[in-house]
Amino acid sequence: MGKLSVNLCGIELDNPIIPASGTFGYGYEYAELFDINCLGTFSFKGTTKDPRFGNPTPRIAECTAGMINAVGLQNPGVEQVIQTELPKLKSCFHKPVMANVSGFSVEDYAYTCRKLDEQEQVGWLEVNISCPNVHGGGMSFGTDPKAAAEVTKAVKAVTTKPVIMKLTPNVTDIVCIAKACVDAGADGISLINTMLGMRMDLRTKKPVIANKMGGFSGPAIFPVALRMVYQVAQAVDVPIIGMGGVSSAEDVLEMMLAGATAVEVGAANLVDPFICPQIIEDLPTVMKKYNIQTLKEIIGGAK
Amino acid sequence: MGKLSVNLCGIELDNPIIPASGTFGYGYEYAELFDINCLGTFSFKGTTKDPRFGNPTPRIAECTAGMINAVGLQNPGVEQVIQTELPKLKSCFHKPVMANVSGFSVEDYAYTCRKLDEQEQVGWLEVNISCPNVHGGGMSFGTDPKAAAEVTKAVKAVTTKPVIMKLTPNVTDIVCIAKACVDAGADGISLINTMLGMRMDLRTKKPVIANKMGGFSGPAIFPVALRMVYQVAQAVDVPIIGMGGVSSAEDVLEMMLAGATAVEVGAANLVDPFICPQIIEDLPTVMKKYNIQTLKEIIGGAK
Amino acid sequence: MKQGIFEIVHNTPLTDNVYKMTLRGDTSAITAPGQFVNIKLDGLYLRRPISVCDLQADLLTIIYKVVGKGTQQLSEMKAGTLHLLTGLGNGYDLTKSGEAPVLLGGGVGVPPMYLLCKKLLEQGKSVQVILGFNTKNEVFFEQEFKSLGAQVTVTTVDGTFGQKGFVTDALKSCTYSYFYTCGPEPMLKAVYRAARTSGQLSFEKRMGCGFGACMGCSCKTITGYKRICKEGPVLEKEEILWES
Amino acid sequence: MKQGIFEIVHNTPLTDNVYKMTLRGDTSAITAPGQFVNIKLDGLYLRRPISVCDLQADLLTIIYKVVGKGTQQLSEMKAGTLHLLTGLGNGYDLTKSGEAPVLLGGGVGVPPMYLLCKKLLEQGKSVQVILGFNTKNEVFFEQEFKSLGAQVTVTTVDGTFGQKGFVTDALKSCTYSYFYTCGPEPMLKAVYRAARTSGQLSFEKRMGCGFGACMGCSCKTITGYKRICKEGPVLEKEEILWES
Repeated sequence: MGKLSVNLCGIELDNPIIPASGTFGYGYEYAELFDINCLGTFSFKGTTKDPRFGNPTPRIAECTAGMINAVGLQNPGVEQVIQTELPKLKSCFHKPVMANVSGFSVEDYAYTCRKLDEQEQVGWLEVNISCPNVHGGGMSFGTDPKAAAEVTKAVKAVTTKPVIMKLTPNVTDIVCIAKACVDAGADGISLINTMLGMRMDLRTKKPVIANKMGGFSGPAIFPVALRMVYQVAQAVDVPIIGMGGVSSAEDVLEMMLAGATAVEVGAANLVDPFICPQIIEDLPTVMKKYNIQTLKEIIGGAK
Repeated sequence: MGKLSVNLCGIELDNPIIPASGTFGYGYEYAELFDINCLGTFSFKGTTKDPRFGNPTPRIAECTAGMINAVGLQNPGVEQVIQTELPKLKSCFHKPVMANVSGFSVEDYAYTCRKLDEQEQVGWLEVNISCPNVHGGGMSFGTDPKAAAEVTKAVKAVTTKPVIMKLTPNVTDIVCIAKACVDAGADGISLINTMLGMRMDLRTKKPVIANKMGGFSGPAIFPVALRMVYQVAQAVDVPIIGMGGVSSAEDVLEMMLAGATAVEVGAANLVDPFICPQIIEDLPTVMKKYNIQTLKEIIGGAK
Repeated sequence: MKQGIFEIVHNTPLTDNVYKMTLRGDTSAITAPGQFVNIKLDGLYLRRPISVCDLQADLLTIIYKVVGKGTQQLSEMKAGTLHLLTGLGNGYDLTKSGEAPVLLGGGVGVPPMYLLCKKLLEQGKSVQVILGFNTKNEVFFEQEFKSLGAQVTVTTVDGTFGQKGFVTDALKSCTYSYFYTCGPEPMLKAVYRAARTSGQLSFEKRMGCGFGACMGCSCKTITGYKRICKEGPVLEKEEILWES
Repeated sequence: MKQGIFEIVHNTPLTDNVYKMTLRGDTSAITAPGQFVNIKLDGLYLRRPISVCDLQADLLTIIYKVVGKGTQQLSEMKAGTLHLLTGLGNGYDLTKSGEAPVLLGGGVGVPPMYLLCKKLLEQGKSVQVILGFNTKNEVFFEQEFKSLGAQVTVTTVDGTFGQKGFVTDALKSCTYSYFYTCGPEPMLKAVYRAARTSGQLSFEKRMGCGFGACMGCSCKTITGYKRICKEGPVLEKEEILWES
């Protein structure tokens, strides 16, 4: 157990650095660049019951210190992921991987999570409840404590591995959503997902993104993410994965002080594919600078 | 009527540029730097019924592309503002000014707005409902449609001038709050106020801000602000003042395309006190670049 | 793909808003014409993808048009270093060219044709090049292609230089074994329709990462979903599905 | 207050982490010792406030300690220009000095004492200066004060240089008409308690704008609420209310 190691829902991680879902594919694009086994783990591309192409393009807009994406959960569907992606991944990643699951109905979530729970490569299920609930007027599951709890219960009922609910920040009261999930049996909470954002194209006088709005991520959202991680950490007793604009070892330490047990790195991977190994390399030096012996000791340290 | 002029709730502005409350004091600090009559108008320091010192220091934290402040509505109270600040302002600003009002009870809001409504220098009342409702468990008025409507009604009942409700972005559904205000008689909506954010000090292992959390503003929040302005513009028929990270003439155009009739500039004033005159000077050139003849014509142009 | 720091050797305008920049660094990851590099610029979050125009040992040449903040900033850099991701995208497949391929480049679609032309000539092919521009003062690189030894036709929409019309007009009077093209989508579509042989087309899309991780630039093809930055930017004529 | 572009003339270390930077530009807004400038740095949102150390015609000297990103970045600038807001804060009031004022500077509180010392000497005052540091390798500017013609005492907490102890220890054996001081808050509090005369103290607080607009650096005083950046940073002994 090194000074970087943390324990995430019963599984020991060599370090708390986890590339976030949607920025790391199913791992092997990055495996061409570096040995991805240096990571704590990673959260693979958001997977749904059926294959999805996602939204029309343009799907990307640049912002100050961040970007907007409206990919729309493009993925080959859970069957393909199990038949093709996971075997490919096995060859380059030898640690438990985090399976990121999205759905458009409670049944979707349960079905996909059950399938992935059966895969021995999978260590955790990260359930993204930011998606619109087609049976709930398209309103996101993650904005309604009842819907969030429902998904949690349904997934817990059909799985054996730790279930981590991934929350959207686009809510009035993040704490009440987090509590609803934990009361419904969630083993962990990860936050924040992207913030709903928009940009206009002054040439066309239209939104840059074909879908008009999209998910805003990058260093710009870090202070909001940190605040929500702190608020949730004060309210629940399960491990928290902090994310939102994390781009440096310093950011990781702030997240952990706020209460995060592990930290996901998202948009930063897209700008610098080597950022995660870099952060892992930088952590000991930065810890030394701030007199931190082990990462475990600082989790939730800022009161 | 120049090509920059817009009409805000019945009052013609030479241009849509309005320094935001809390970043422009009561005007005269800036009047030492430039003729503030070049502005469309400005929204003066948030004023409350009683004098306030505000929060303990540190009140400021730096962020990537933005800052957090937890000033806590420091102001001399409405009586002092009327007796001292407004007369001082009269000597350097000859346009109707926007009176920004905060309160901690519906009665507070009504009292302060009534007093300021009587001042002939005041052109509009901008009512900041992001403050905690002391009779409502400290929850912000602006996060509850009922409370927001209550404040709006109470203020409208005792005033004659246009009432613009300033909304907090820290909500699940900004549209329902905006509608509640408009249904209750609001003459305009201004958004967004700051986002709740936080930073940690790695040296002290504590939050940077004495108050722990504070209001996050700056270019970082622009995409969220633009999205909310767009959403509200699709839903209500009253004029909208767009704000949140605006720092350039291009940002102003994006805000207006999204549906803003006028645009407030906040944090940018604190970094560059000459930014507002600069934007006003840049607008014609940037408009030309994008083939825009008059600003009026592009309001809500992006569908 | 490789990450590397490149030194700016020179950066000079070819027209009012088109610039040519030569960079020195590790170019070993660049394996085919039609690939692109992704450039990090101070103060901008996303990298800027720009296609490879020429390659000589450790010298990389790119040509870009000033269209926004990023390219504006790039055009103002006279010296210093840039962080690049190199060897991105599939690039053109030269093995299918046949003996007399035709290369059609439109506007900023011209640069990738240069390295392609060079490579094909090295293989002893007889290469015909058609370069399309809107008007005379936008024309660039005609001489460079000629000095390579290619047979060059320039078209301008307004007829102020070379042959009046579009690249497809020049294509009519041309016999060729295969085509390679790069340019704005309307031009690609026109070439796709006009071409009498098989060929390869290079597409442009707003990208996130540029190396296949974010799915920002996906498109549908007859052979399945493809990422313009990874399985593209070059697609075979036969697999293309036009969105509109 | 004025906004201006300043050229970096030189930027050299005085100790391991304390730097002296000289800038050339329009210094006309700087009217008193103890005022500060607010510096815009690329990639950082808020400006960095740094007190004025010396002024000669269009030459401005500042001394800063590397404590974070901003000062780190500043320390790495060898040339180029900086955007400054100048003439910020009230500065010291020289009219109250009396004939034999004492100046107490601690650490990075030393620099503003330099211009103050110079001005007081120009007025024919007999100036005593007490400079406090933690240890020998942190000591700077002793000679500079001496060359001005002041009577200088240096104290170090560990006694590795000059007199062992705090500036207040050196103050005991000193006769003075008035005091001026700048340094970390614990030192200011100690001086406040030890001083046998009236005087002025310069405070430091995390600022937003630095020119009185944002109320980020307010404090309570006996004479009312004050903004450290506007009615401060210099406060009179008699008006101070210690928060803790």
